[in-house]
Amino acid sequence: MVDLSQTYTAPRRLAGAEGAKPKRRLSGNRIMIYGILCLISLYYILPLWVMVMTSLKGMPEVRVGNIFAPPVEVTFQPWIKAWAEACTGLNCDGLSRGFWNSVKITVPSVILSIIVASVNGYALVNWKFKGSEIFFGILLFGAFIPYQVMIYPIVIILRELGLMGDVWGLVLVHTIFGMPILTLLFRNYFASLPEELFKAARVDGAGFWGIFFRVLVPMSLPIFTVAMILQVTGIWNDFLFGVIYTKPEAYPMTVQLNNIVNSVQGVKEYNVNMAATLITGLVPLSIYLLSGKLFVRGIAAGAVKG
Amino acid sequence: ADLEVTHWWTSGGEANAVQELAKAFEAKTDHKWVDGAIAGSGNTARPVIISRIIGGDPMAATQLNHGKQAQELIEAGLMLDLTDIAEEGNWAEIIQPKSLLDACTVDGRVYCVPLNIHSIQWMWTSNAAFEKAGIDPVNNWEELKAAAPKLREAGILPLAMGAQGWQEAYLVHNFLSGTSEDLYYAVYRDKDEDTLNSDAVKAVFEELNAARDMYAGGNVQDWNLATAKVINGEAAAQVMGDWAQGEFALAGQKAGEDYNCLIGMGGEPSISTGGDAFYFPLIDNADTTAAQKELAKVLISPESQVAFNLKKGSLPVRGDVDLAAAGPCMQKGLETLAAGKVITGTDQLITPDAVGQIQDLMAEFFGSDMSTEDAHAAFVEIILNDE
Amino acid sequence: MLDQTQTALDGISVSIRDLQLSFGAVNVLQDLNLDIAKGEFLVLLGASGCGKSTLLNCIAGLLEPTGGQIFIEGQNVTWAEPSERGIGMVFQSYALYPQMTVKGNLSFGLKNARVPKDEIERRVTRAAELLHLQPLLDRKPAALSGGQRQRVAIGRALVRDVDVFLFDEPLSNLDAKLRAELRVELKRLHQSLANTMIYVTHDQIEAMTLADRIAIMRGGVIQQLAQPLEIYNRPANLYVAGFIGAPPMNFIRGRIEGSEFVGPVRMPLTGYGWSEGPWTSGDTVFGIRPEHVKIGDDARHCACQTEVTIEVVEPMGADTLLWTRIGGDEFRIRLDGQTTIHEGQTLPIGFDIDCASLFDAQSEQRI
Amino acid sequence: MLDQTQTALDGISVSIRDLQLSFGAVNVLQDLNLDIAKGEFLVLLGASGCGKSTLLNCIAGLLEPTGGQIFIEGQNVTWAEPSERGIGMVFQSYALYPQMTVKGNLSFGLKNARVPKDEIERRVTRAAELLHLQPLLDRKPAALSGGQRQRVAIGRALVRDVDVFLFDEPLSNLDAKLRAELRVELKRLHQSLANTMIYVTHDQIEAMTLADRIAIMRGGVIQQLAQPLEIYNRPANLYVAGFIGAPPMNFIRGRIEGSEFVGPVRMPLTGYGWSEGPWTSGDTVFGIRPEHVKIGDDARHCACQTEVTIEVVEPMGADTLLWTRIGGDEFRIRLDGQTTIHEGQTLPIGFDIDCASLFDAQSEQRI
Amino acid sequence: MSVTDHARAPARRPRRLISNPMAKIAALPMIMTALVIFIGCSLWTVVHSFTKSKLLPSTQFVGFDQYERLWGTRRWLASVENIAIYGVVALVFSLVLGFVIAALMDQKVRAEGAFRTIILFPYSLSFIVTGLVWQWILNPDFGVQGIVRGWGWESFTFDPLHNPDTVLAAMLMAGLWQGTGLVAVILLAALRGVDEDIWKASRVDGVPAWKTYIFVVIPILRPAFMTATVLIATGIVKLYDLVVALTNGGPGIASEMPAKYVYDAMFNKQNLGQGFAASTMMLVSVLLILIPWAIFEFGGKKRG
Ligand SMILES: Nc1ncnc2c1ncn2[C@@H]1O[C@H](COP(=O)(O)OP(=O)(O)OP(=O)(O)O)[C@@H](O)[C@H]1O
Ligand SMILES: Nc1ncnc2c1ncn2[C@@H]1O[C@H](COP(=O)(O)OP(=O)(O)OP(=O)(O)O)[C@@H](O)[C@H]1O
Ligand SMILES: [Mg+2]
Ligand SMILES: [Mg+2]
Repeated sequence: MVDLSQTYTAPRRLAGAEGAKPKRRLSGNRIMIYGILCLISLYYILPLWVMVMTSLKGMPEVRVGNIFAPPVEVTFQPWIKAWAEACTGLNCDGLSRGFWNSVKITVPSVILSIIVASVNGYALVNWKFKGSEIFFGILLFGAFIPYQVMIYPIVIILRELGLMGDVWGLVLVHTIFGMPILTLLFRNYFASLPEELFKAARVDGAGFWGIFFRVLVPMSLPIFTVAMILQVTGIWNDFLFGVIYTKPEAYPMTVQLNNIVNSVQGVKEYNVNMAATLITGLVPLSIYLLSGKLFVRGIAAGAVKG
Repeated sequence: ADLEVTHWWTSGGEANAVQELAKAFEAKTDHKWVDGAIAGSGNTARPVIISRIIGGDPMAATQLNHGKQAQELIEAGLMLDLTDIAEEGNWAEIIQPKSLLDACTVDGRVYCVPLNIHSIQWMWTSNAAFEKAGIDPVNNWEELKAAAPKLREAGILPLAMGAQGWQEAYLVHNFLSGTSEDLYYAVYRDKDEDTLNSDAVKAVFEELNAARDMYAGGNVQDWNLATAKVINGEAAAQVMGDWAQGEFALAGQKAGEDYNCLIGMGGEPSISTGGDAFYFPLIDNADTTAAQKELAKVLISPESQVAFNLKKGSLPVRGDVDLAAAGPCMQKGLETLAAGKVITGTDQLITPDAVGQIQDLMAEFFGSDMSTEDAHAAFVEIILNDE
Repeated sequence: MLDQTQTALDGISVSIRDLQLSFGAVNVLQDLNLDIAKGEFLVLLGASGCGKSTLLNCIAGLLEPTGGQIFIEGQNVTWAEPSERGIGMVFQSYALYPQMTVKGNLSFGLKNARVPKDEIERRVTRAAELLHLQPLLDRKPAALSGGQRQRVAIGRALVRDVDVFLFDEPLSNLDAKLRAELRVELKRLHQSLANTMIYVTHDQIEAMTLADRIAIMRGGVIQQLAQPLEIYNRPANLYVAGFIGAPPMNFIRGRIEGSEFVGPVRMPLTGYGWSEGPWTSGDTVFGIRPEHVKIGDDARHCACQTEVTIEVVEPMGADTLLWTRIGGDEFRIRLDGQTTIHEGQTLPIGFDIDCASLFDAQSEQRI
Repeated sequence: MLDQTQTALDGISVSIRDLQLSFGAVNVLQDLNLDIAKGEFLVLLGASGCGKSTLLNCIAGLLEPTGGQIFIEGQNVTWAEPSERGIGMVFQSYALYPQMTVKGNLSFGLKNARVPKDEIERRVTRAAELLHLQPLLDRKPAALSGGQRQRVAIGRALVRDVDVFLFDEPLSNLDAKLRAELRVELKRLHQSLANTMIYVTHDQIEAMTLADRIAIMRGGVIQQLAQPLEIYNRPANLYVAGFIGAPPMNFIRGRIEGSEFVGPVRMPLTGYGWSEGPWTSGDTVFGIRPEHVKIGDDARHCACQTEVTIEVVEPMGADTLLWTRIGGDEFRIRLDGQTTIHEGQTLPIGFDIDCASLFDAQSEQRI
Repeated sequence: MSVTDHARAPARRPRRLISNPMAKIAALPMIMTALVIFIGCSLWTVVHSFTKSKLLPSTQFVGFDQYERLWGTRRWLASVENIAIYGVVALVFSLVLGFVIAALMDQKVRAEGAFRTIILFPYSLSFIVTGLVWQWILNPDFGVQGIVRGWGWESFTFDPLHNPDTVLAAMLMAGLWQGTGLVAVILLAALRGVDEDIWKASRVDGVPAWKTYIFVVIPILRPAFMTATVLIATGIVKLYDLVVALTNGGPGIASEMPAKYVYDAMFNKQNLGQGFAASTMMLVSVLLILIPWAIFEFGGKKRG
């Protein structure tokens, strides 16, 4: 045992033993990390670069030039053409019509599917009833069923409901197919909220909907953001359902895009195609860019606890 | 009323042709043509068309290849019966060849309007390409085969084609019918096993093999992009239906001067009379039904027939129209038709299932180094299993 | 019927009859009976997982019992909704609604009950005054300290003018100092409100200082229900004896032979306050609290004396804990203040019968 | 060169010189000096956020200091890798590798150091014996109790045969009873291993009972470094005085006038153990611990006497806490055992100068 | 007095059926979807796979004929092989690449937000768009090959889209581009949740970072890997749009996928029965993978 009455006082600075602070050993490491990250970023960003550059070139330049090179002469003609002039059959109004159709389809689909899925998740977590987990299991399993399996029966169901070709039919389809993953997200998120909050609200006399709308929803912004982003991109980008369950005057933008891209007249107008592609992707893309942080937060809250 | 019309005519020449129909319809009636083009090809459009008809929300009129495609829809009572119009317009008389109307007829009732006659037995060649290679334009498949090495040397693709099964399958049909009508019928109509295993059919597959070599390096998907290569002189030839002519016309090229069209690959000059027809799904609305019938009348009218077919590069379905304005290629077709050298199209002889399988087979054959023996064996199997 | 119940429940605020609750095959509560008087402060104390929260949740109506009945203020509320029972509840995590202001939190329940606006205003103001929350009314919970949150949680029950307050470990998320302060505040609050309070904790200091009566639970069964000092001084069984008191009671295993306890030490039993008639034989556990052990000179007057070697000395400032062994079992001695006793030292110790407890070794019950 | 260092550090295990650490603009540690003797058990005690963990992490090499030097066993390790410093560390959350068995956890570090297999086996067996882990070797951490996990975490340091053990609040995730037991076990372990141990906690009972010396930190500065009872009895300043002791020391604000403290009470200072010469005037804070306040008859002999009205009585079994006020400030009195004093009662109390502390009201330092 | 009106609560347990009625009503869409769409439609499809349905569903049962034909079809066999290869490689690559990216981004890098946006943005684009862009980049005449040749390296060949041996690699390139970002973000979020003390402990133990990742951290991230796997796997099973947009199954049938086979059989070949048989096979294979996994994952929990 050490004698503690003594206080230890060694010389304040020990010359020599100091040893200079080594150069930051990690700097090499850092360079490698940033190097690799930049390389990876290149892989991700290059296609976007190509799209943007090509869409700003005129056709002659596209044909002779390097796809990675920036345009010698910037032209917005391809954008104008893609938006307003490109033809499919007799319709030469480009993507403009599809844009509004997409909006008309996406907005109600996103809203309805999120409402349904969030209520599902809420019921699954806070109001468990006999068999609720089984239904959820089936639902999750449904996420793996190839759409093709269900295209045909759904045609029949929609026919019986009189919704075939109606925007609401498509909304219904999107709600159904968005349900598994969204319900999973909401369920995980609500399960991560303290149960005591739910109990407190019950003691306070809030009912099923009162608790949901006034207590849980206001504190679930991140997960609603994630759901919103997933659904907006998913529905906006949908092609298969859009083409099968609607009619030409209601075709969403992706169908229009596919039409423009495939309506080849003489040569493929890559610049117009790229512009059309960019325009189509603009909505989901900007939503991602605007709400990226919330998205990541929501993912962390809802998805990680599988 | 507004009539929604779906079709998959979206390439340049095709779109111009449809425009004629729409113009005529809107000029002659008070109805409106709402265009519902679906780009891609029939393969993209058909599922949409069929599911909408089945789903109870049909368009008012739609393009379909007549033949077995629509039969079940008709049997299910989903299609409008056009018999009264047909009788009124005396279609039985005016539609030439008669087989076209037969294809629209189920149990004696008429359900579709044949719009044009398409033949697929054409080979299109580029004079500029041969000039570049320093050789004379070829007159048939054999000569093209012989010229291939020289063309390659000059950096010219001997045979252009879109890498899609349906285009590649034309080669099989054309080699068969190009060999002889009998062989063609023995294979597709009679499904005769001996014939299928005969040397004649095997030879067809050797030709396919040659075609595969000549087309290596093509790298396009769409038929009209392949046609564009021929137009530009980058490729020497393309085997494609008569609609390719529309693309040449659109590019301002003249048959004989800039390009040549060879029926039956330069061999037996028989043409099939497949083609497009319009069907009118049954819609429970008297106005629409009336409008549908008016559209049917417009489609078969001589003016529309001429205008449409000139633009599209196909042959009219009426024998009684004046096609003075038709180019040399169309004239060639008309002559062949007049000479009665007409064969029934594959669509009418075998099921869509078999057609699709042949397309798959060709896609595989042209997209890989599958041996001719394997391809032949697979072909025989498909035909024999078809009902 | 009702009248009869009413009479039987006179003066009783919460009455629990034969309550059973099982999660699947697991019986968490078993035939539990408990009557709580009006205005009483009852603490449910027990180790983690003993079913305290489960019982509280049953009373609150947040869990449906498998069997039995619950009466609150004379009403059978066994199947009533939580909000209809006249109870308010304060949770361990406070469970404040994070997106609402303090005011919003306080008035949420009233709005749900469609109380008129000015009445809400009046009650919120009163509760805020009582709990010193006036300056905080417009803040959100995230901007409050732990103690303030706790007060808001109490206020939420307060505004609803409930008969019974339920607390589920409301202090266990706080640090020791704040806990001590809020404990005192809670006690003052109870004195001024005079509501019935049922309070769950596993902290015995809280239980001892707050409770009018403590119910000690184990495995869903109430082991002893009595006033705090009664439990401390006369624990009903070995479990309670070991559970209450820190450091815990020392146990010495032995037998009663005649009027003497015989084990590693001998102890005459004259003067012991028997719970169950005087025993004269049988395996027995002798229990003595660490603070009742005397050392050195003080030990000389004790009825039982022995010598021990100190193994560990833990000086804690205000008092000192000595660790030693008697008959192989650990034995703790608590001394007031500071001492010079060091590890390894041998000491005479002693203790008297009047502050000891005896337990039957088989049934573990106090004898 | 080396020799010189060696001599200067003789008998010293860990030496910290002018250590500085800042996160961006925030200085967390400021010119900190600390020497720890071989075999010493040093506890770093302080409120949350005072920089205890930061200091420990610097010693471990998990944080790079902004300035200063760290020596372990005579070697300058300021820039050495954690694994090269001869230290082992036990974390609050234990940080066991969840998917490895106990054995895997113990041997993972050794395998990485390419220790031969039989040597690993030997060391793991020894550590397992020492820590009573033998029956658990094949379990995964999830299947262990809190105490067992803690032992595995210690074992992980043990097998590496290190000179210095670093503990970062290793007991704070455990319940009170287990904490008390493991505290004693840790103390025994230290006695048998005789390694240097540096132990971070904010629990003063732990600090008092375990430490050879305690360093009390506040805002990255060591306030007092001394043996536990020295800190308890002669706190160096107001902060330390209020921090150590539960319930905390009572403070009475006043002035020194001549040889007397004058405030709400008067107190002659004769006999006070001055730290800084006897003062005869100035604003002063008088401090007295709750257990040093005498009541009733005992108070009569005290140098300072007054009367108070008891506001709250908290009986805790072994002792009782009385809450009252002197000069408007809260004043706590701790009594041993149980009492019949009730709320509202007025009592005479008194205390003596020999157990009191005086602080300069400006500098807050002990005088 | 108490405001809360003490309702005369029933002395008896209320009927079970009406407890939580609102919850059950609210869950009705989910129940309907589960029963009618996922179970009902799947069953309908399975039943009709035993019929001779052509353009319209019929009830003319033909036993296992459709299956015999299916498994005798080269294109189907090729599709199955393709999806197996693509699926396994895509899964492994997504997880590995996603994890590497996540791990790199977890090194307290600057501009993390920018990197995250860059890797995540392709996820917002549809497969149709993805297919187009990559078709364009991989186009031998205009794309990478053309450019390198333009630099003077004439023999440079990079034409994966038109080579049956490499077309799947091209698809992977596009597929990974689109989907890895999400995996990386999920794993990054999970990495952030790992107890920091674990890292410290392993440093004190002298374990190099890469070993800590492999032996300690990855096992901890299991749930996140599970979520990511579910997301990737659902995408792979349904892989259709990308094939159509990028290769349309070509060259030849080198990049055909089961979902496309189903689609073509049902709508182009007008052989619904065949399409149903193929989709039933997809269903069965999903079941074969999912059920053992579900038993392993959830069966154990109940017992434990
Ligand atoms: N929903 C549930 N399903 C199954 N068992 C449960 C459930 N809730 C609680 N239990 C079990 O019931 C027992 C009692 O739990 P309870 O929460 O009442 O304990 P507690 O005394 O409040 O403990 P703590 O002090 O840890 O809060 C525990 O063993 C617990 O595992
Ligand atoms: N990585 C960091 N970046 C910025 N500030 C930090 C960081 N880590 C710690 N701090 C700050 O340094 C101060 C000391 O932190 P430290 O963790 O050492 O406190 P502590 O005494 O261990 O507290 P506790 O008892 O809560 O563990 C705190 O104010 C904290 O906010
Ligand atoms: Mg509890
Ligand atoms: Mg800390």
